[in-house]
Amino acid sequence: MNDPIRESMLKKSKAAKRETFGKTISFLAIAVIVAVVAAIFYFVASKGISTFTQNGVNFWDFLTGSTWNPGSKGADGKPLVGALPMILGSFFVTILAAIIATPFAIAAAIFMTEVAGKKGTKILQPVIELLVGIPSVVYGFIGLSVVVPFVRSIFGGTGFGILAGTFVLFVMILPTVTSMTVDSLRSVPRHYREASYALAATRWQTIYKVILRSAMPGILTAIVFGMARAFGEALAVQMVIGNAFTVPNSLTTPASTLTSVLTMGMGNSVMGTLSNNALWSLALILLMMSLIFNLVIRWIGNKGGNTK
Amino acid sequence: MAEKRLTQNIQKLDENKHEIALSTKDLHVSYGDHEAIHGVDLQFERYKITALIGASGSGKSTYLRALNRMHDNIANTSVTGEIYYRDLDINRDNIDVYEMHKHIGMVFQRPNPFSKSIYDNITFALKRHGLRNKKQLDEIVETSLKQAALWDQVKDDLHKSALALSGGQQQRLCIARAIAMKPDILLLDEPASALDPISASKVEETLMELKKHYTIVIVTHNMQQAARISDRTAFFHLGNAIEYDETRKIFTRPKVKLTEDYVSGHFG
Amino acid sequence: MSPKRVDKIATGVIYAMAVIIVMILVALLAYILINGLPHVSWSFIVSPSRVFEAGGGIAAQLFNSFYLLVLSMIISIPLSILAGIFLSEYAPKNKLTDFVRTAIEILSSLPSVVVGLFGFLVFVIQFKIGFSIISGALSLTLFNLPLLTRNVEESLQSIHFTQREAGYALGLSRWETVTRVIIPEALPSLITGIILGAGRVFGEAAALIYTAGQSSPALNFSNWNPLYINSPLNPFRPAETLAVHIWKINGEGIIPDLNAVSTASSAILILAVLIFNLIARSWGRRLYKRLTGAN
Amino acid sequence: MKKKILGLLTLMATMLIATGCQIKGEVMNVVGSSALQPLVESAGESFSKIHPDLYVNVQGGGTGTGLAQVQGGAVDIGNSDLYAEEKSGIDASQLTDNRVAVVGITPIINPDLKVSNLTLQQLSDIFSGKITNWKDVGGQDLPITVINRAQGSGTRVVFESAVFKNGEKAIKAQEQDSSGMVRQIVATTPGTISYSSYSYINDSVKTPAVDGVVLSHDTVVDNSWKIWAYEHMYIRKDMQKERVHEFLNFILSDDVQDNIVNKMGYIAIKDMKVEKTLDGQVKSIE
Repeated sequence: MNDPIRESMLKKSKAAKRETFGKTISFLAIAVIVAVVAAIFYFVASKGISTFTQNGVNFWDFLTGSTWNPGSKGADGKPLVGALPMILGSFFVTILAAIIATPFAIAAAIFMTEVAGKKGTKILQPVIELLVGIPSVVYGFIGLSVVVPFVRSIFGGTGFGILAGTFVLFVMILPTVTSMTVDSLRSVPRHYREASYALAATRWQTIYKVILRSAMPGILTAIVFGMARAFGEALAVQMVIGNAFTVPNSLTTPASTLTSVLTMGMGNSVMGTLSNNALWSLALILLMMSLIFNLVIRWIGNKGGNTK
Repeated sequence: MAEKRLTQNIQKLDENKHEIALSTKDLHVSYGDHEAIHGVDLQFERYKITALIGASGSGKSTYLRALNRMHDNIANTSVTGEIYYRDLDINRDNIDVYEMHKHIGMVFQRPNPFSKSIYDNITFALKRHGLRNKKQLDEIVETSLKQAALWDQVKDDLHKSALALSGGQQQRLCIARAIAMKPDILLLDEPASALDPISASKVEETLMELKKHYTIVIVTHNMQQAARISDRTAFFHLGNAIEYDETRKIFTRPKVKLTEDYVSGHFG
Repeated sequence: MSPKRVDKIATGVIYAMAVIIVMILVALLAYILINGLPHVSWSFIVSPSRVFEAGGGIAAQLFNSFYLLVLSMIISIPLSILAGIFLSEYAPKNKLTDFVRTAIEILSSLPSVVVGLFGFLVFVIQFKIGFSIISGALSLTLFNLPLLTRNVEESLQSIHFTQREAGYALGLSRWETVTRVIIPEALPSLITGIILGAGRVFGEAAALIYTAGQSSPALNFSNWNPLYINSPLNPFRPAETLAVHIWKINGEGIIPDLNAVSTASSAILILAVLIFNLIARSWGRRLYKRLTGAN
Repeated sequence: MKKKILGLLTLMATMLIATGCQIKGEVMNVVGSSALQPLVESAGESFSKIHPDLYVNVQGGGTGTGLAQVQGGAVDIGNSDLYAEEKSGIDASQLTDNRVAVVGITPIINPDLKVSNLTLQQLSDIFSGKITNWKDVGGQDLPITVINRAQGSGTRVVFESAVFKNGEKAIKAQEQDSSGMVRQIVATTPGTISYSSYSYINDSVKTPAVDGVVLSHDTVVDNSWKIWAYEHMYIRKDMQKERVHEFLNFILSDDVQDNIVNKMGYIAIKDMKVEKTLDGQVKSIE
């Protein structure tokens, strides 16, 4: 008995070949990305670690020291590479910017998806996307000519500092956080809303108890991305934060961030010297810190997901 | 697990008298450590409608989806046992699933037309499978839409988005899409459950019409529907096929107490 | 307080915050445009920049920005779509996949100057490509990939699973279903992601300083043979983009009309992003309509 | 549509390979000090006019980058604000120094300050943090805000070596990595003081006299203005390319020195009446 259908099922079909092809090339693409990520991590890590292995800096001293002057040595003959001021500075601006930006981003996202409907989206969406396209240099200059004098006139001092940095970063990360929050609100299935309204819940109750809750993992991701952007932002912050290597003791005195020191120092130091390695160590810390942020947020997201 | 094997009454069809289109032997489905189907043996006769009934969670849908290996792509799910189609055990790695799907079609509980035009919904897969002839495609679109009793309503809007159709129309489009492939067997997973009564009865009419050319296995939780349209009925309970017989027997003189309770509405 | 009242107050607060955002944004844009537009003229757009005299333009920089954008998008869009498909459709749900996702996310938080230096040491020095558009495009790709990949994965995930089942049940491979059904349906959100990515590329300076360079040869706009060093199309020539130009003249520029050039360049940059945005959106809408039959 | 994209990609790829193989025209790479970049760029443009097949590619990136890359042979010329000997990690013996210009560096203060003269000692006290209020140097009662250039910046090294004669240490202060930024901040922030090379000075900031001397071309050439340094273009000792030597000679030619160097606010090397050695000794030239 010769059954063509039977025979055809025993052969590899065109679709199966296409599937293999698709799987293979998409795997190759992710492999390329993973390889690149690995290369960059390796690159940063190997350079960053050599501060401790080659130049003999104590890792703990590096984290907790408060004097940054890689060119010279301290009284004990050890290089002066204390990264504490920058680590604190980065932490402060990132967290403060995220704290301010999050409610605004969520409000804007709710406005666009739940309250004002299509019209709200039509107004806000293009403006938000446009903002992403403004180069950080331009943000920096506006910060310098608007935000810094503003902070100075209200709080005194020079105006440079964490507060000015926070304001600039707030505006810079707002589009990222907002557009990602919008996406996650949109992905909440419509019947959740319908079910809630059917139970005579008000709009706010629906938003607060149903939509925001089920979109929470997405919103958290949006915040991480915002923080990641804030964390990695260099040029704009560098222009308004003042770049003083002192442990920040107020929001309006000059401080510094990991990125600002990194950007400023790279061109002025020679590859392979301590001053240069120390900068790579800062980059390494930057990586580690974003890893930690990431894990924390993931943990929160998982917890939120379980209790739902 | 305690109730793994319950009293059963499974009709065994005589292969000399009945042409068997599809059958399973000791079919098990597990999600991770949890076994959802505990070994089901059923035979489906050609050009007949077989209904699978049972309470929610009885495993009828899981079983149906195992028949054409829809579980393949789901992580942690394993299907063991044998599924016979054209003398082949299609639950084996050497079977090309994509080719098999051309002959064993499926319609899902929720209408899931592609976000494409009505015309493209029907022709998309055909084109991908190599059919390029425009005239032939047009013909198939017309016949399958007619078979699905949708042609008169959409013939002027073939290039409009399928998502603009009503739920019932979408489901009939999905049926048209499935039969456009000219499959041997059509598996339907509660095709009318998401629809209003009028649309549901239209779908039923469609199925009665289709059985002339197709072997149909349909999961339904609507007993009237099963009684109206099917030739044979299998009753599922907790992952087991409890009773399988001609539909009128199941609904009038069931042999197993559980079946009787179910069809008389004592539970479920 | 009754739920109704809370609802009213909450709606009011949301409106107020949305208005504040719009105000901030409008003020920003107005600030840039009002300061910059008076200095913009046709000759500013089409004439070459000058090193230390007044009256220079931004012709080469503007062209470079677009060329670099196109090149880096040609590299990063296919790569990120493929990678996003893998993560969304094929990746097994296990620790390794999670690890890869985390790694990609962390990469996106690297300051662009680190990516730039990596690009400098790898593309410019190691591969001996030199300061060039292609080095810059590759570096920007590194910088953009994480976000784009993530966006693709999420856009694909937002399309309901039943669409994939439908394709599978019709004997289609997941690959065909994804590339021909899911991606067209996800197009609007994919395009949003691409526009955001393009905006980043357009405005990026730090990653380009060490890769595409901060100066460019005087372009000969009548020679479109990419084999010549002064041809605009030569991807191996160094190229200063508009954002880098703004950064450079503000940092080390000695031209007397620095302020005018800088504000005008910012205004043009914003307008270019706006125009790019509009074009990408309308093109995307048309493509979406064609692919999905939506009206 | 897929095919079109694929075709386009193939075309691009071929184009890239083709171009990679054979670029028409010679390229000379000059990398380093961003302060020196505009000067070399203009000179490069003029040089290319004489040699149309040559393209002088001038990039910034900083003194450290320039020296490291020229030492590693990745570029032809490394621009530097400093002597190679002053930069750690550089083996100066492998490099040939070409001093192409002199740059005068001056303190700059906020224009609202009522101070028009400072002594070197006062500068030293201000930048080391001993004097913290303008009233101590004859100005109004206003705290002093010091803005430094980034650590390792050529301008800062030159300024500090001229001002800190007795091993004083700079106070922890704000730092900025470019002259333009420093100028803008000093122009707009009350009570600020910083320093900048002469080429970046404009009306937005005030330049006080130091020990009664005002910075100008003439005060630098005879060393009556003390804070100045050379701009260097380093090449490797084993540099073979004829064009590179030719280009360096071109920059030192009278034409470039008069018309580009002096016009940009640098001081032509040939105008100098004194010479400063690496260790800061100044002697007059005949």
